[in-house]
Amino acid sequence: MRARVLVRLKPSILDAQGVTVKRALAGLGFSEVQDVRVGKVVDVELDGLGPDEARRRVDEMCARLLCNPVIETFTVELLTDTR
Amino acid sequence: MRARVLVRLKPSILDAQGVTVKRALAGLGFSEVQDVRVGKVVDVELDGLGPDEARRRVDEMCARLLCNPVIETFTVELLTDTR
Amino acid sequence: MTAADPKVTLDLALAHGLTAEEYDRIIRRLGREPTFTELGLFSSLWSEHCAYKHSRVFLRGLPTRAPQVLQGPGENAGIVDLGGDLALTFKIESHNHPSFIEPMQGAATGVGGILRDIFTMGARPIAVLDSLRFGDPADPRTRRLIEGVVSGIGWYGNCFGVPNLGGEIGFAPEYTGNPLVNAMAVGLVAKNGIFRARADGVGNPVFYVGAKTGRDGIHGATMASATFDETAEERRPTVQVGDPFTEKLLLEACLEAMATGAIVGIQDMGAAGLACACSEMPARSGMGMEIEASRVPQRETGMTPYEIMLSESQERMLLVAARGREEDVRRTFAKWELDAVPIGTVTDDGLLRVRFHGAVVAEVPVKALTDEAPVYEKPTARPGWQDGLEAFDPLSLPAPPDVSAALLALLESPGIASKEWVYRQYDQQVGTNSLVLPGSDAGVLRIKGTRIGVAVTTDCNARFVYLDPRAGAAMAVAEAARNLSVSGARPLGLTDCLNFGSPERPEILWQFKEAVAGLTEACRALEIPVVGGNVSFYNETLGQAILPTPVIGMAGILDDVEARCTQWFATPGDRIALLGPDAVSLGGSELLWVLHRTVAGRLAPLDLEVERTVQEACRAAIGARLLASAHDCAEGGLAVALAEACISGPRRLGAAVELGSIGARPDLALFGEGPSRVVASVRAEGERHFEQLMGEFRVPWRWIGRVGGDRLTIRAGGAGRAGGADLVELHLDRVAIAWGGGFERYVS
Amino acid sequence: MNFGVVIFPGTWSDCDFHYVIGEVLHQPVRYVWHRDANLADFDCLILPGGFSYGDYLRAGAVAGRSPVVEALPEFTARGGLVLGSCNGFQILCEARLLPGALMRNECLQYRCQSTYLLVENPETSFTRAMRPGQVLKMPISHGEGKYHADAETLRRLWAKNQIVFRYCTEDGRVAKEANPNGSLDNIAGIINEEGTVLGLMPHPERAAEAAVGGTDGTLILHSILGTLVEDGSFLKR
Ligand SMILES: Nc1ncnc2c1ncn2[C@@H]1O[C@H](COP(=O)(O)OP(=O)(O)O)[C@@H](O)[C@H]1O
Ligand SMILES: [Mg+2]
Repeated sequence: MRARVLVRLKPSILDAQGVTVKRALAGLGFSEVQDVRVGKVVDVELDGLGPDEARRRVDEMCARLLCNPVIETFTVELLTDTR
Repeated sequence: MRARVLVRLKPSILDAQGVTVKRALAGLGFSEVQDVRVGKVVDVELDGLGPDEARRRVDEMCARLLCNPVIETFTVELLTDTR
Repeated sequence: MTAADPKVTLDLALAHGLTAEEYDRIIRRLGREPTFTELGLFSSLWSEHCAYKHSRVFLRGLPTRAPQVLQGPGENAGIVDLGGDLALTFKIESHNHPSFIEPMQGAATGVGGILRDIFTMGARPIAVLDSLRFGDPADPRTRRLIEGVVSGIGWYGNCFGVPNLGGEIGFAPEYTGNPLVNAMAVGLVAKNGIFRARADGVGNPVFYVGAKTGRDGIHGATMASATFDETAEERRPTVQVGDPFTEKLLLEACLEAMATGAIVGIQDMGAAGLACACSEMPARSGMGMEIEASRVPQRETGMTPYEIMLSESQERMLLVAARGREEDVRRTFAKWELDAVPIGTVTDDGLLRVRFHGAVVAEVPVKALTDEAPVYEKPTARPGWQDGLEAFDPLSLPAPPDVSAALLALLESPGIASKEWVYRQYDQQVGTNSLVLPGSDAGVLRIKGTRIGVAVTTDCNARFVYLDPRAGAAMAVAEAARNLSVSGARPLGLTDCLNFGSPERPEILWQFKEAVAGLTEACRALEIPVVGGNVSFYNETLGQAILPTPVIGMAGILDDVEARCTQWFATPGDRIALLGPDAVSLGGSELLWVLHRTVAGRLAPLDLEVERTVQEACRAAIGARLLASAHDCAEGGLAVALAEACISGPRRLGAAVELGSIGARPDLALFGEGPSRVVASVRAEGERHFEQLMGEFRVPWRWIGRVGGDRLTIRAGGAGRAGGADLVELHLDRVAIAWGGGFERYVS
Repeated sequence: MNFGVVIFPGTWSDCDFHYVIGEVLHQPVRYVWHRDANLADFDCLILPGGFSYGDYLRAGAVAGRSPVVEALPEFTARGGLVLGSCNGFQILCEARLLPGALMRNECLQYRCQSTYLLVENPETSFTRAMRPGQVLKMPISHGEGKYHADAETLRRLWAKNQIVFRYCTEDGRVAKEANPNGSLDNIAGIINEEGTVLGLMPHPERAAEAAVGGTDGTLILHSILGTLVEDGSFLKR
């Protein structure tokens, strides 16, 4: 089982990196870009858990370590392993 | 139109961050975690492009700026805007 | 042999970068065809990078001995005596090719590699320096390279926890496709706590410690020895990435393990990884080594012994422990959460035997891989272009009509302008020993618990070396020593990083040979031993070689660190003296480059005896606390040195300078460059003593002005006399804007 | 009076603090390993600068969950003082022992430079040796020092006088050009509501001797000493 955790800055927080990337893209001619936000993707490989349990555990990981709720939000997507 | 770009280290490249996070999770009792890889998510908001054109442009952004092909790979997901 | 190994043929050997003769030599030495793993071992260890095939014959004459030298070239780093029970170890190394392919990681791993060289000696790193060369910073591609390289150097050193004490960053079109990234590290070691990269003691266990092995940089060593061409793109995946956090743990664990007495010898795994460490360590002690490659901690699955031996994964060490002390090693590394795995033993048969799940996959005499590597003396030829360069007379060009404007143009040229944008991204203070931070001629550190200090610098004016490799290289040594001397330090030794084009071209090899000769002459005359170094050949892209760039890293001692000096004026009213000869030249000068985009002409003569006395006099004056500032006159000549002395310090102070009669060409007098010159400001109460001291040393010198005011004025033709003219009159605000923004405007 | 200097994997200002406390101020000081949760011997703990766990994921994130940090609430409840500098400040925020978060510098680059700090609250156990409005000179060295808190938190910080240091110009003006990292309201250091935990991005240990960076940093350590020695209220043990 694999979980994909997306950790992003809260919308209310200025994303300096996103601003810089947007500016750089504009400089390269990508003027259609309206906004850029840069966050993190954490791919977590889990062993021996059913989907419900896995989601519960990953949520807990986010709460305890992966996400700082002062500045960030997270979403979890479970991907059933297809290897 | 919004594109979600996931930029990850190539599988063969050492992910020191992932290794550290995995060990930290284990220390917090998440022993079911087999592997952790940390990458970037870049959310790009685009204006006035159809899906094919948008994908082509975002691929180009990745090739030119968002992804460092020496050590990273990327995937692009297009999300039709639902705001 | 493992099942999947390709058959070893001549073609495969050629594809590994070996020549047909070298392949033949391997077969004769072994009396059989090598196995695939053995071919990998030979191709790595016989690469230019590891074997110094083309340079070794020329380096033999370098002076490496002096009473203070505790360890010369041949170990991971050289060591000089600091007196008492302390010693200083330092080394410089290039990471040019990896940094071009992946600037941030390439530069970062360059710092990582040189730090490991230092702490394998038993030393704690106390400083790093970085010497960089790029193409035109106005080119956006160059700009990205600069940003990547600087962020990589900063990231690695900052995270590891070592202060950056200086360096250089220079620009010339020749570096556009082949930038230079040279990193130097300096460490402090107790004389009775020095470790060496030797595998002693039959039966002693061999431990692998540190990060796990992946397929990183396999054949990095051969890559570093190949010219860039279009296929460089395809070779990209071989670049390795760094993990400064693991390196920091490795440092602490190694020093702690060393202190237990359990360690016999230690070597880092850099270029050519295990292959290199497992052959060099026993070669140094006349022993052999047997290892089981499958025991090596691996990050990836399905790795072959070939890959395991050649991997250049970072942050790893090979160490030989004392038999019976295995538990001490394991415990120490476990505390720092690092792998420490016994992978083999020291043997006395002189062979490197590699097993993989029991089966022997390589069995080679270690000497065949190391001492018996091929050595070439390839032909050299003075390049045809030298005559034209020497024949050029810079004075055939018109003098700039406005000398003040020319000075401003020089100050804002990226080569001279402030490099604060670079070093403010580097931690300069961790360790709380940094007394003089980057921004003066040399960085100065105190050594806690003693009165002494250590000064460090890197220098090379590659334009000079290009115009006259012998004199230019000697001048690089002289300049580095001068930068230490004006800081109050006596040079103890140097490490060199010789960056050149392809040695297979006779013209390049001539540059190399001449440069080494110049280096040797200067080291002899100034009595500075070479304690280590690095050769980086094949710095070319599509046939365009870099300027020959023998970077000199030098370390010196201040017997009393309270008697140190910085380059900026400190007190209004101090008199300004110019030490050194008057002979200067516009050949190869910054002015010629900035105004005319020309690199040509003859250099001012270097008299090493004069150089030596100027430096001695300077150190004596600083030791007697007579000087408030001392600054080397380098690029841009006297006028630039004066301007820098006015504005580079914590407090801006002007100067009124009177040069007397200067002849027909003010540009030559103000911007001409030449060795052995120092601008010093003398404390009011020390003037008499200073005059007397200069007389004793018989140094050419004269008073040229006074510190004070809010502008820099330079007059010629005698004070107050009719015909005396203000050549330069600039408010310091203007000077500071030009110098402060000249480089930064190109980078973000 | 016993100081403890905490070492996490990747900490590097530990030796510098140890040196300043032991050799410059001549106070008893020992190192504390991050796995150690027994803090009974100490009166003041220092969380020094560095890149604990490489600053991977977020600066201070992993260290913020270590045994020694989890033992801090009990330690301060007994009267102990905690000073976090640089990475130590980041760790304290990550552990929620201080409100807010430290984000990447607005310039997106590491910054090592000298800064000036305006003393906003000279009444704390860490600042009582300072004058109100005093300007201190102290270096910074970090890539993630931009302080952030939501509006409500910020309001409370101001209301309760928890903002202790702000970046300012040499003459004490709190101005944008004096802000090296884009911190909200130029915040350089804050204290918890109880007054037992102080975090700041600058490095007091690098400003403890005239030869290296001046001596303003010692004012913090002298304040702590004063609090612990003269004011018996902190000597409950
Ligand atoms: N890449 C760099 N890294 C660190 N410090 C640098 C770098 N480049 C320049 N500096 C510092 O900037 C100052 C000016 O550099 P430079 O003009 O090369 O001086 P010098 O000629 O005295 O060696 C020196 O203190 C030098 O150490
Ligand atoms: Mg100089």
